[in-house]
Amino acid sequence: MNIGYYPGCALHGSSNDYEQSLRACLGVLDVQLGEIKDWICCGATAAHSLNHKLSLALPARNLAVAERDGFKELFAPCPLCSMQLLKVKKAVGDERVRKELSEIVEAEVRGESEVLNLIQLFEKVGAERLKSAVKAPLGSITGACYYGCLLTRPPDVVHFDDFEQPSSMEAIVAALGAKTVEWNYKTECCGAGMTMSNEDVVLELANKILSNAAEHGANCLVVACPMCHVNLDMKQAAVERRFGKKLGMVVYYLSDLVGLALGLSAEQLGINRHFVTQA
Amino acid sequence: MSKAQEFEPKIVAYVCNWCTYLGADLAGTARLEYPPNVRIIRLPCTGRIDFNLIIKALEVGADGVLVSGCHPGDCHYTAGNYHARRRWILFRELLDTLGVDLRRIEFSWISAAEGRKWQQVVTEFTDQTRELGPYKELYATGLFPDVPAPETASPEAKSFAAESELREVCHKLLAEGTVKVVIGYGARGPVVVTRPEDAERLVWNNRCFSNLTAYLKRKEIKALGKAAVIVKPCDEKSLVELEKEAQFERKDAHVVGMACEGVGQPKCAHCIARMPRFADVTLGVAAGPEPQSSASPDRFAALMAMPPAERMAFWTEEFNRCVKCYACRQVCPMCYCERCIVDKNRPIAIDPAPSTKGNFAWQIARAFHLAGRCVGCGECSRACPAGIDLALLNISLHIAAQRNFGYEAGADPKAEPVIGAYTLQDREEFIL
Amino acid sequence: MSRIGVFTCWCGENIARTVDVDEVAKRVAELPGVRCSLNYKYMCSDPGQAIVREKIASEKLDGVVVASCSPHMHLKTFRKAAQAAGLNPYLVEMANIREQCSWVHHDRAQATAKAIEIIRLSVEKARNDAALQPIRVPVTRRALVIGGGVAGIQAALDIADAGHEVVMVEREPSIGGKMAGLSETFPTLDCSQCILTPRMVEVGQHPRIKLYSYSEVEKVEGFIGNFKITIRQKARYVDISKCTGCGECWNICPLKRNLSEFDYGMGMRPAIYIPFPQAVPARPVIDKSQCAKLIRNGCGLCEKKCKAEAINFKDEDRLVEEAVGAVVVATGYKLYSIAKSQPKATLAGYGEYGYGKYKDVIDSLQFERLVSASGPTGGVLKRPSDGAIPKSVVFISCVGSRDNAKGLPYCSKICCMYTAKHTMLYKHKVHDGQAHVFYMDIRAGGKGYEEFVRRAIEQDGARYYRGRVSKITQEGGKLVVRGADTLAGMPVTIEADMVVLAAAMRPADGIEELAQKLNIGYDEFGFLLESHPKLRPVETNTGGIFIAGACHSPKDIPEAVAQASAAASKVQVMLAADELTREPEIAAINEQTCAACFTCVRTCPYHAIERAEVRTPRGAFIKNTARVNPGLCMGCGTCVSVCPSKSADLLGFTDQQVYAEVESLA
Amino acid sequence: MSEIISQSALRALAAEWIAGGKSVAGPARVKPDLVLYRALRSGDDLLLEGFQRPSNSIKEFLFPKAEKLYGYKIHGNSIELIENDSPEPAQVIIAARPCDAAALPILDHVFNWDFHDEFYDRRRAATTVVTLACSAHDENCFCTSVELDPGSERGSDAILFELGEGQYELRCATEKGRALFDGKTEKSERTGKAIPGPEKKFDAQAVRAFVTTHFEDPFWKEHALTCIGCGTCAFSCPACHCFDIVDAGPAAGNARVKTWDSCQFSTFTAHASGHNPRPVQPARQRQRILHKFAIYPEKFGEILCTGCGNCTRNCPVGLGVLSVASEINHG
Repeated sequence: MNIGYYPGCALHGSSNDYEQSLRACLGVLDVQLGEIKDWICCGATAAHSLNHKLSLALPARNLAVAERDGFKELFAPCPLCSMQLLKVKKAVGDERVRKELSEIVEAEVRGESEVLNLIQLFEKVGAERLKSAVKAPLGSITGACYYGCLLTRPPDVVHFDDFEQPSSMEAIVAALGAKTVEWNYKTECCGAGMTMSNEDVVLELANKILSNAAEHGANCLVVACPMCHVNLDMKQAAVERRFGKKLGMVVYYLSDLVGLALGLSAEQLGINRHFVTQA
Repeated sequence: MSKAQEFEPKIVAYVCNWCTYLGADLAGTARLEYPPNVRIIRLPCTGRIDFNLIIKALEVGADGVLVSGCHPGDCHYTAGNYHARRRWILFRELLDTLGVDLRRIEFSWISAAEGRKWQQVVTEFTDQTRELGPYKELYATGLFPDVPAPETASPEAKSFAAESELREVCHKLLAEGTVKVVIGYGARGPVVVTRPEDAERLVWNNRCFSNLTAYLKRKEIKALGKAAVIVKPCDEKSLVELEKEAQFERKDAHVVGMACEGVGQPKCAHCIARMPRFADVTLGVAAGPEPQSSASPDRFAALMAMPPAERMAFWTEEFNRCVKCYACRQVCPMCYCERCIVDKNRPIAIDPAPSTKGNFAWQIARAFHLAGRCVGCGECSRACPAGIDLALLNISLHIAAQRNFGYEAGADPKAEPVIGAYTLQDREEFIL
Repeated sequence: MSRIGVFTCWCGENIARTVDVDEVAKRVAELPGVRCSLNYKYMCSDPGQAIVREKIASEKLDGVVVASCSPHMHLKTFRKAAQAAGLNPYLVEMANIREQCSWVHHDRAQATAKAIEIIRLSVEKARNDAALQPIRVPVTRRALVIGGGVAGIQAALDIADAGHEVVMVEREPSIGGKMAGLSETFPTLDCSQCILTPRMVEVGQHPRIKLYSYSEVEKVEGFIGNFKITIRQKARYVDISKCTGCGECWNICPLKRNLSEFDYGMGMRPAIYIPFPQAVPARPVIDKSQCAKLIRNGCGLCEKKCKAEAINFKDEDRLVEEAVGAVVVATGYKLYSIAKSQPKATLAGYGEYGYGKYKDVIDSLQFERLVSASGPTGGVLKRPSDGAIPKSVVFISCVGSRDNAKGLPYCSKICCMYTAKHTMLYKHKVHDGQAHVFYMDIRAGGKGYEEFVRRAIEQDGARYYRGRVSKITQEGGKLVVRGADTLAGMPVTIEADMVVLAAAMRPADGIEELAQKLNIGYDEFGFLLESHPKLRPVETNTGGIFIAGACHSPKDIPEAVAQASAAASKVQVMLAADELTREPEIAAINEQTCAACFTCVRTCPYHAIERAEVRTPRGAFIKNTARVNPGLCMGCGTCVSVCPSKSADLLGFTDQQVYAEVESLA
Repeated sequence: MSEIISQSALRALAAEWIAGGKSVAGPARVKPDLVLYRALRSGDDLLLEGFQRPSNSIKEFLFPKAEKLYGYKIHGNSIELIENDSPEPAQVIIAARPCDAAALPILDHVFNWDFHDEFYDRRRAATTVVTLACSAHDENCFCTSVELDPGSERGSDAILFELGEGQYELRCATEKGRALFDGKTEKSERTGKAIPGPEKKFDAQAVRAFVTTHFEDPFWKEHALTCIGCGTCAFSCPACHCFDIVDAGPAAGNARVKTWDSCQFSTFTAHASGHNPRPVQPARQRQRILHKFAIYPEKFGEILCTGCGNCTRNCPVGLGVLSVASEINHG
């Protein structure tokens, strides 16, 4: 399976551990990631609040490039990126907009290729296939699947799962032989947008999420978003300090768990580079 | 633009009483301003809006006609608007063939709740019409565009082999009293034979042009008793439609079908019928096998290739020659009304005088009344002493019925006629 | 030459402001056939009508044009006036120079010119008007009431008490509808069943009411005064003529753990059951999806046990026909289903409330059952999850209502009131409990309503928060309700034991299909359309069919009952005589010129045109023709357009009239 | 001594007349197989050879297919009539067939015997008819059977005889004709003459005798059964002159209009009561022959037919005077 790959800024920067994990486990599942040529920033965080057209044009170019290179599917591991791409797909439903964007980015934006987030990618691989590929079932793991804000929202753009009570990640984790918990903060905001600007809020939110997961008996969190990972993993120590509690909640990328189940090592998957690791 | 300043278009709006009229009322209640050019004529339902009314509006000098009613599904009378929609589809095709500027006639669905849409539609339509200017092109003459005239060969009579067999069969039919009368072809044209010995007068040759089924409707023929009618495969189709319209019952006539050997008429060029399908008896051998598909005639293509204004000029020239002799109507097997719409003088729907307007109105009515019914026997064109190729109009509607509703007159006795039926899927992309 | 009188109305300033009514009157006086032309401040007023009547007499007018407002407004008014003056009402036309002229233009000159043309057009029509006589149609003096809720019951009893036979069709095994399931009613807090069940019994025993329970309307034919209704009696596997309602069967039935529809899943019932003790008829029905006998030919205990031998496992649906003259539709409502996936895309659901996920998040009707003395808990409020008494309950209003994003735009009207009621009922049952209410606005218009809400807040201490709830989660044993108090301007988090969602009101299932059978209109939400929102609120656009209750719009009990009585009185008017008169503006066919192609027969939406023959007085056949059934024709005129020989015409909108109108624009 | 004129000169002359404000009508080719008399737009429009005869007749230039008698306006309760007394422009009909020209005297009678049709007379006075003698005849021609011939000057103001090489001999029959050609011709020795007419195809007197004595004869029913009841024969006939008077409503400008009518129409004699004295087609066919060979001759002493054969040529079903008359003659 050869799939278009749009890493976005995070995976080549702060979250390169995520990319490492992806490439490792997808390698085993022989999913080739064809990184699209000279991709640009998707404009997720800032563009839409400054200039609507720009916020469409940036992802539109990436989509156009992917389609030019003939990718039927385009995988964006960061939900912000995938949401941006899906925003374009929605927008180009209007032929006039499609033409205009195509002119701006000087390439035909067709908006036909399918945009995949991490969960959808594994759904494409298929639960059955995963099951059969599992070498080391994750019996010891009880995960709280955390979707965060953008995997399922805005619903009329991403059309993914039930945006209030999602369950798709659980299905995959279950396929790996791990347990999952029903908890309350699956789709709450982790405060990523304020990581730099207002730590207090971030810590407050992160605390709620981590604690609730723990209360529901999870021994780790599973995420599919680099931002979430930053806030829940990197900031976890600060949370513990601020609220004077010990959490020690490992935060896995979904791909980490898949990798582990396929028998890869924490090192191969870059899990050792997380801040919170198994005690 | 200067034209816009001096010219104020006259707009006639035919609207239904329950949706659009109330929508217009709502626009009033909500004080939504729009140009004062429109004159509303209230009818109960779009179903009541007859195409003659649209023509009449143009005749009285409307520069634009707006027709509006309830959205599909909203009809106060459940289906009036569906029937209307279907007629509009066909009518627009006819107008287009005539070269009428379709921007002059707008159709829309406006509900009782859509005061704002009424305001918008009227405003835009008025502005557009103002831009287009006075409808001068209508009935315009002076240009003399050419449409290839059909080849109307009237060759030397050459008898076909089946002639003698035909005479025998008809002799027998009369002699044995199976029928009282035979409607057939004679040396000069159609003949009606009542005595067995006169069967000798019957001919079967390349000059047997007429569609004899047209005689079945005539009182004085009916009065003679059961008739045998001689039909070519093309003529036979009219029997199918006549039966659907309760004008003809198989038991009333003995159909003698003749395998077609061609009569060198324009219609033959694009006719695929070679063998009769429903005849009681079939005689002769067809010249050549049945072609698979019928091409629409080149002269129609040539007509439609012209810009609308030229088409309009062409038809004006043609219709100016019309003397209202009604040969087109009288030869037509499908024109069987005892009182034709042109003969109705209260009200006068169609100016009975052979004036340009009157001739347009007449030919439009004739063609449209044949929409989805005309079987393409081409007699109207052949009979016209002014050499007007009237069949072109029928061809346009024949094609329209096929393209839009998959209906081909005379092909399938079971198929539901086009007028008087509808489907929810009928197209309406042209309706605002 | 005709003698038309034109009466131009100022409508106070409404017309006169933009239209120069004096100029109009002057110019119109010169129009062909106009005998007199004058204007007046308010033509529709008594003095105004008096002028019309006087002129008709003094000028011997043979036609009247009133240039004022929309005919939908006052045509009837002036037709009556004309009739009073001895002029056939159908010789009156209106020129709409208000809605379609003075109100939509500001340029006085243009508006005046247009007004004159509009009037000329109407004058031309009037000149070609023909005197028409109303059509008389025989009436079957019986009525059909569809739906046995409080509205249907009220309508049925009113009509029956007035002396007419009533056929009532109820889809459920028992009549009573939603009201039968309510605990107490606002604003009086009297017991719902206590006031309803006597009425139900009345229906059951009324000599003139024929009740078809567990039945549905299958087919509707005919027209006003003469409907033929086909009713489907669903197989209930119990012969109610034999059954005594003793109860042996449902007591012995071993399959007792089926969710009770009547309790909205809050309670259980056997496979053979009566929905609730006071059911009318008090006869059971077998749920064939549950009964062991019907599924796999097992059990059969009830049959053995039934002394009346009323059990009939061979039972099948039966179709019966009833002839009626009028129909009252009272099919009521259902609740907006809050579960995630909605049938209609616009209804995105409220997953954030965790309805269906958290057992203790329930809707308002379920709550009614939980606090109802006749409910599954015998009136003790126990929460569904563990049966514990909830000490803190959150009520959320406008769930689905007034929510363009994912619900319905309209206000369900009764939720504010029953939510206040709920807080009281709760408080009265759980004295140490605390009720919290999240609301958008409190809409308490109604006799004693506002006071009622105040009581809930002030006496029973319900806490009201003006704001929405963003999320409900479960933490520990608690439902954590996070919302906003927009008045205090801060987020609120409440740990509750139970949450009650005031879900929006929607028309009952199958309303569209029924409306189509009856050929009546409904809006985008499925609520049935009245003929006029103010002046004909219980009529539909189809003659002889009336509406009552929540099938028309969200309503509380008093309103539903009032509307039911209104519908009933309309029906009584209709059934008061053996025949009724119909508008004569219908199609007519000139049988002499009809070519008998019968295109009109194929076209008529009402099957009101039939094939017929013209014969001599002696009966000799002359010709075939199409013929209109004046009882069925609704006057759409579609036949006119398809008639090639123009033998079909529409009285009131004849070709003669319409051509005159168009040609007046030449 | 004769005077001749060439085709080119003739065309030039036509052009000159047109330029001079005269309306000029003559044969023109409308379609490959259709020649009609019609208003010429130029001298070159004029068609002089290569066809038997136009399918219409010249009567429409004196007795138009639709003629406004007067217009009307309605004010309040009174009606104002607007007379139509516009002067007729001078008009030349060129290259008319003798069988067309010969019909004019017939029309003159009808429109002037009891009532003078000012509209017709005005046109007639303004019209000059230049006839072109026939140089051929076809199976439908029968002028010789109705006391005419291909060279007849009846109704013509001038007549042209073909000389070949595009030359014509001109003979002026009236002052009007003379006025047109003064100084436009050349002197010559050559004289032309029409071709001999077609052999007599029926005996008009016998036909007259038959129709006056066989009113109820089954013959009518038999032969007329195939008549479809259109107006082609009457409308293309140079001599048929029946008209109807119709009101053209506001759409057509509020006018009372005189239009051609045909005795073959089922509505021709239909009464308001619904009664129709000629209820079936045979009666109508009989009427046409009766009128042409008996009624009109009784009144005006000549046959109401010039033998042009148009009715038969144009009839969609091969009827027309020739067919009927010869059937009467030879059974």
